[in-house]
Amino acid sequence: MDDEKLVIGGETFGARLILGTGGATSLEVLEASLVASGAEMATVALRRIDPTSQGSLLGVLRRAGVRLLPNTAGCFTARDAVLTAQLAREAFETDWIKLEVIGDDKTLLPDAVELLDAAEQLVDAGFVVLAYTNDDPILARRLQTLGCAAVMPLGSPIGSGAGIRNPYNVAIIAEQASVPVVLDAGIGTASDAALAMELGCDAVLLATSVTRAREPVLMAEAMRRGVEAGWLARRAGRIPRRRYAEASTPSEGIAEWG
Amino acid sequence: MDDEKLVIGGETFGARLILGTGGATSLEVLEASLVASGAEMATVALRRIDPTSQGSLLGVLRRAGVRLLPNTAGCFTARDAVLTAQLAREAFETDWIKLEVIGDDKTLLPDAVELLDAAEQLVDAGFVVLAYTNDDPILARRLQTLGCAAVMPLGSPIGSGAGIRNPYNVAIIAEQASVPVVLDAGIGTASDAALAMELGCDAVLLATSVTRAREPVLMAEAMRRGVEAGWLARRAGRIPRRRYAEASTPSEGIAEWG
Amino acid sequence: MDDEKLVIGGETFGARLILGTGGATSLEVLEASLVASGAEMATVALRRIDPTSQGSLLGVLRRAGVRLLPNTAGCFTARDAVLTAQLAREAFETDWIKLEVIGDDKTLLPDAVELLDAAEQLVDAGFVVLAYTNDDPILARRLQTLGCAAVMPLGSPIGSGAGIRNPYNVAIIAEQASVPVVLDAGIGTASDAALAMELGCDAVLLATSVTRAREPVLMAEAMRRGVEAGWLARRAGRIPRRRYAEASTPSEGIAEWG
Amino acid sequence: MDDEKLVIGGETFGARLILGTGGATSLEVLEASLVASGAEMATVALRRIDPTSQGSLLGVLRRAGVRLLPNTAGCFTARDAVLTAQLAREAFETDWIKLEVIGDDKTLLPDAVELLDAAEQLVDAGFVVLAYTNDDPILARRLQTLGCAAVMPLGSPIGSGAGIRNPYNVAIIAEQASVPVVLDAGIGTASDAALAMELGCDAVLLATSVTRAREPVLMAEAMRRGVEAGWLARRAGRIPRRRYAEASTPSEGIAEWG
Amino acid sequence: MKVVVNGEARALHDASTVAELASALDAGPSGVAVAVNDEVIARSAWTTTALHEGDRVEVLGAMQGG
Amino acid sequence: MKVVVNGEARALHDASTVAELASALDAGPSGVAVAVNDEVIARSAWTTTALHEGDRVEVLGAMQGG
Amino acid sequence: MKVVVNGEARALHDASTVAELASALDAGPSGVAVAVNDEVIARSAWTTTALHEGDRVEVLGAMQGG
Amino acid sequence: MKVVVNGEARALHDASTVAELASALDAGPSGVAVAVNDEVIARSAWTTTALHEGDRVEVLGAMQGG
Repeated sequence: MDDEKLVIGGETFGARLILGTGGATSLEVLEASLVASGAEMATVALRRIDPTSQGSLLGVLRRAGVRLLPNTAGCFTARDAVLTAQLAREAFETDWIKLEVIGDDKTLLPDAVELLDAAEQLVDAGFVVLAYTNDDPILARRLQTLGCAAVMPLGSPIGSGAGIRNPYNVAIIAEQASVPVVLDAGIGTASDAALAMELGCDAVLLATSVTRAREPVLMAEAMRRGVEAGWLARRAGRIPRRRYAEASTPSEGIAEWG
Repeated sequence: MDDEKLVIGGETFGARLILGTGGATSLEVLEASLVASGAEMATVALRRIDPTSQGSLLGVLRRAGVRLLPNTAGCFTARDAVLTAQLAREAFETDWIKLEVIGDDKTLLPDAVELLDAAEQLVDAGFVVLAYTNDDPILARRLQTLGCAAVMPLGSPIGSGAGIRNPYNVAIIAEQASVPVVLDAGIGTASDAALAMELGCDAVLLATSVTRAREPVLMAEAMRRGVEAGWLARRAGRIPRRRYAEASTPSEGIAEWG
Repeated sequence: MDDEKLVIGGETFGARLILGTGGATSLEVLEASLVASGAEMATVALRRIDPTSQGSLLGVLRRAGVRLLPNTAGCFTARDAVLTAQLAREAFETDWIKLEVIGDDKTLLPDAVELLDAAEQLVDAGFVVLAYTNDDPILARRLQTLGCAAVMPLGSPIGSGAGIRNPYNVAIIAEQASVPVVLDAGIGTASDAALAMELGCDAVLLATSVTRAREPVLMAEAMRRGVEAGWLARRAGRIPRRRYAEASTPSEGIAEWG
Repeated sequence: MDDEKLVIGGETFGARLILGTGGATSLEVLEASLVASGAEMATVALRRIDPTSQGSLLGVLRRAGVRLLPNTAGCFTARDAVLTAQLAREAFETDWIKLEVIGDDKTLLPDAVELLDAAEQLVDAGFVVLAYTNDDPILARRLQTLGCAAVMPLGSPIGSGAGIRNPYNVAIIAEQASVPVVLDAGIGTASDAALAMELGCDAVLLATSVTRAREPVLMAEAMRRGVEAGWLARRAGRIPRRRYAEASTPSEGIAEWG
Repeated sequence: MKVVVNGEARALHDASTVAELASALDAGPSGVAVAVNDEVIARSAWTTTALHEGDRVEVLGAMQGG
Repeated sequence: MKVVVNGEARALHDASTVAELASALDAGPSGVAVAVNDEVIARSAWTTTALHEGDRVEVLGAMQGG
Repeated sequence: MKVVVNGEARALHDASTVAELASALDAGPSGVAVAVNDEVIARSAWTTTALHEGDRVEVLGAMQGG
Repeated sequence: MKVVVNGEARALHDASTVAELASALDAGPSGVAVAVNDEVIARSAWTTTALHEGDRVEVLGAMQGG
């Protein structure tokens, strides 16, 4: 395994699980979840500062030693997303950005047009763009062609926990990609994370499924192993699916009774 | 986790993956797979001895320190299964038996009638019976009532790698069971194994998916982590599935642009 | 189509939809639903008479010209089912019986052991037995061997509207059967009914999905067409499923632009 | 039903099945399929004329009395699609166009960027645009906002017969649409067509599943009924899906035995 | 005498038959079946089948179901 | 003069029009469209549109598809 | 003078700078970014960027998300 | 005498025991079970169990499976 690390934007990661921080009920739980998850990168949002409670989130992330991945959550236009990315660069001193440009409040699904526009601007401005996208293989290819460092198709809507609704599209995206593919949204449980890797994804990004689980730290550990399991299984080369049985015990040499 | 061990027939197991040995291309690969899987129990079949090549399979299993679980694979009647179990007890000095009584060569699906008959005879004869069954909750309850030490519903036909075709039935069996439930047949890849545990199973038994994978040892490791992942995830309490999105990044405090 | 009628127990049916009468909110709605469904057979239960309101259900069924199919709903033992069938024969002057022997109040799933026992007794007593069974191919074969006139596997639990949870098993049952296979339980909507026929079933029996629909008569019509659609589609021989696209418009002769 | 006709581009259709003509093995079979399908609109492609065999396709379509719906199949750019649409208008004297702009030869999936560009140009040029799109709700909304007369999301890749891979997205598109939604691509069999309507689509467009079926005319009839069944079922209001059973036969009044 | 009809106690005059009970319950000429003490009584035997003290009688008819 | 019709070289007499070419190709009174050098030529302009050396002509008609 | 900071009106003394505002808000040495009238103000320019009557100022920091 | 061992005819000297047959087949000290005419012969009884003309003997050992 050591020789097959994940490389995004020129940087190497040992872990293939990326943790989103949204939804954690306390910083203590978040910190323990980060450790349990083994994640080496975690997202952070940019919001108006609250003088009464600032600072410690960054402290937690620094102590965990993870790379910050600011996001543009909540942006509906390329212009807002670009502005948010620029401010994130100022605030967190990183060129990395998880680009989200959504088209709808109810589904939080990406808007292809604004997303492509923002991606182009940000790549031109030197950002390392990890683009949250829907599961459209053609759109994913366009994002890659524009210079995104990773394409991050959804499995299902953000926070829905509905898993991977169209595994075929995710597999097609992974087959065609020359940059890392990160499954980003919809993971509900460990088997979803494993499946994402088996379909060909290079990593999994998830937040709600850990932070809002009944036991977030336990779920963080579950997700870590789920991602590892799926990654190993893909490399191990699974058996084909059959309609009927295929005996695992040979019938040769079976005893015969009178 | 330490305080929630798997107990079957009064015996405690740290591992929740049980390995079937059928299909391994060599004893060396089998041994390495056993180690990678972390299994503490492994199945073995009873066949006519081949004077040219006997003995070493048991050596491998003894070195791996696993409990032997002889099976009655290939039996179509209660009578053959009982006879096979008795011979296995003689040969391997164990009362444990994986009871398979199948009704069909093509599907290898269990025959409820012969299965119940054999289970009753074997329980009466002091065997620790782990009964391979289809995913029928009523049949599973009958097997439990007869005194089986574990019920082992299939996910899909033996060796098919088709995963868990009816997750609802498996979940119902697990909900109702007072003995351990082992998913036994049909697992194709790691996410299937994780799903089995998430559905409520206490363990997973698999053979073909490891032994006939392109890289069996890697797949054994994948399965181990998949089972752990699913087991942890179930205990962690997953988020509910939703139709629409649920923002993981709050919209409060979002910047407003002119 | 004319030359491929459904034959059960020596009797020929033009319609492949059988209507269960349970759940209808009024006899008027039931009568209209029967007409809209095109059904030629309908189930009826046997319950303690209510002196204030007897008689008219049979009137409705007679006016609709359908064959009565009494059921043994609510029976948990072979003995109760046989007794119920005998009483039904007295009451309705028919040897036909929909044999239900359930093992559980919550799932209403069939109990294989009691079901087989009852089926054998009823066949011996000259009944035309249509046996409600789970989706176990081996059990279905046993019922057929015992002399049942039809095997009726469930798609999912009675009244659940959950569709066909294991289409593979239903297809295997249909492939192997030499008597008609009737999908009986779990149909929720018209596409489920069509799917049942496409999987190889010879007919569909449903009640709740019509009687408890918002508009029962409309749904009865929908189900009729769904069954016809699936039956036609199966005979028409569907195209194979492909992972990728297959152009329906040829690329030959496409214009070329400068 | 009479009072709920399908209206596209101001025109009313009694049939909710639209037939694509690609793949038919002969014009005779195509003509019979058209009749059997009940379609009132059929697609036609524009290709270099073949002096040896022209003319009769239009004759078939005219005899069948269907509205012509030229397509832009094979176009990869907005420019080619617009040019093709203009030529189709000249050739077939219709403003109606099925707009396809694909991004990939293997998947034939739509390219959102070129598609939107072409749609805008064609709407501006007075065309009645029926836009073939992927199952992206945000893209569908954009097409609607541009003035497309219908949005036509795919179920799965053209000609794949893989059915509706992401029913959730199709349902979301239908919920949000103010113009007709036509499921256009991927239908394999009648239950798929019924499901499309149940999910909320207003019509179904299909070609390969009929023209390449073993018996195209029979399948055309199956598809007609499947669409009707799904349309009726949606209006009838299906029962909810349940995990467990819900008895259709009441337990009140059940006999009690000693 | 007392019998139990469809789960409820009922007083009948002595020497009542199944036919008389059925008639008292308004059971029509068809669509009804009777069991006494878990034995099916054929309609043809209703007039000749006497009921006895303590008999459990089930009188069953058609109901929507299935 | 030489033009390219539907991807194949074709010799035409000088001053040929689109209408003449269409006629030579047996294009019927409807169902056919023509583009010259990527410009659509309306049917009403066929008789007045002259072709020139090197013109790329597409003559398109109905085919099963979609 | 009056400015709008994070959506709320706030009175500042004349000639206030971004740096002074940030300090008043307890913004730490890192993790905070400022925009004035939709323009990003680099931290290096905070001390030299004066605020003016009516300016819309966004002062943003890290929050859990994504 | 002739017996059938694992489906194949085999000649044994008269008065052979199960133990002698097992030994001839190189059956080790464990991991092997024997049935004669569908009856399980416990290992402890191998030396005292004589074989007879026509006996069907199954000598079974461990094989990968399940």
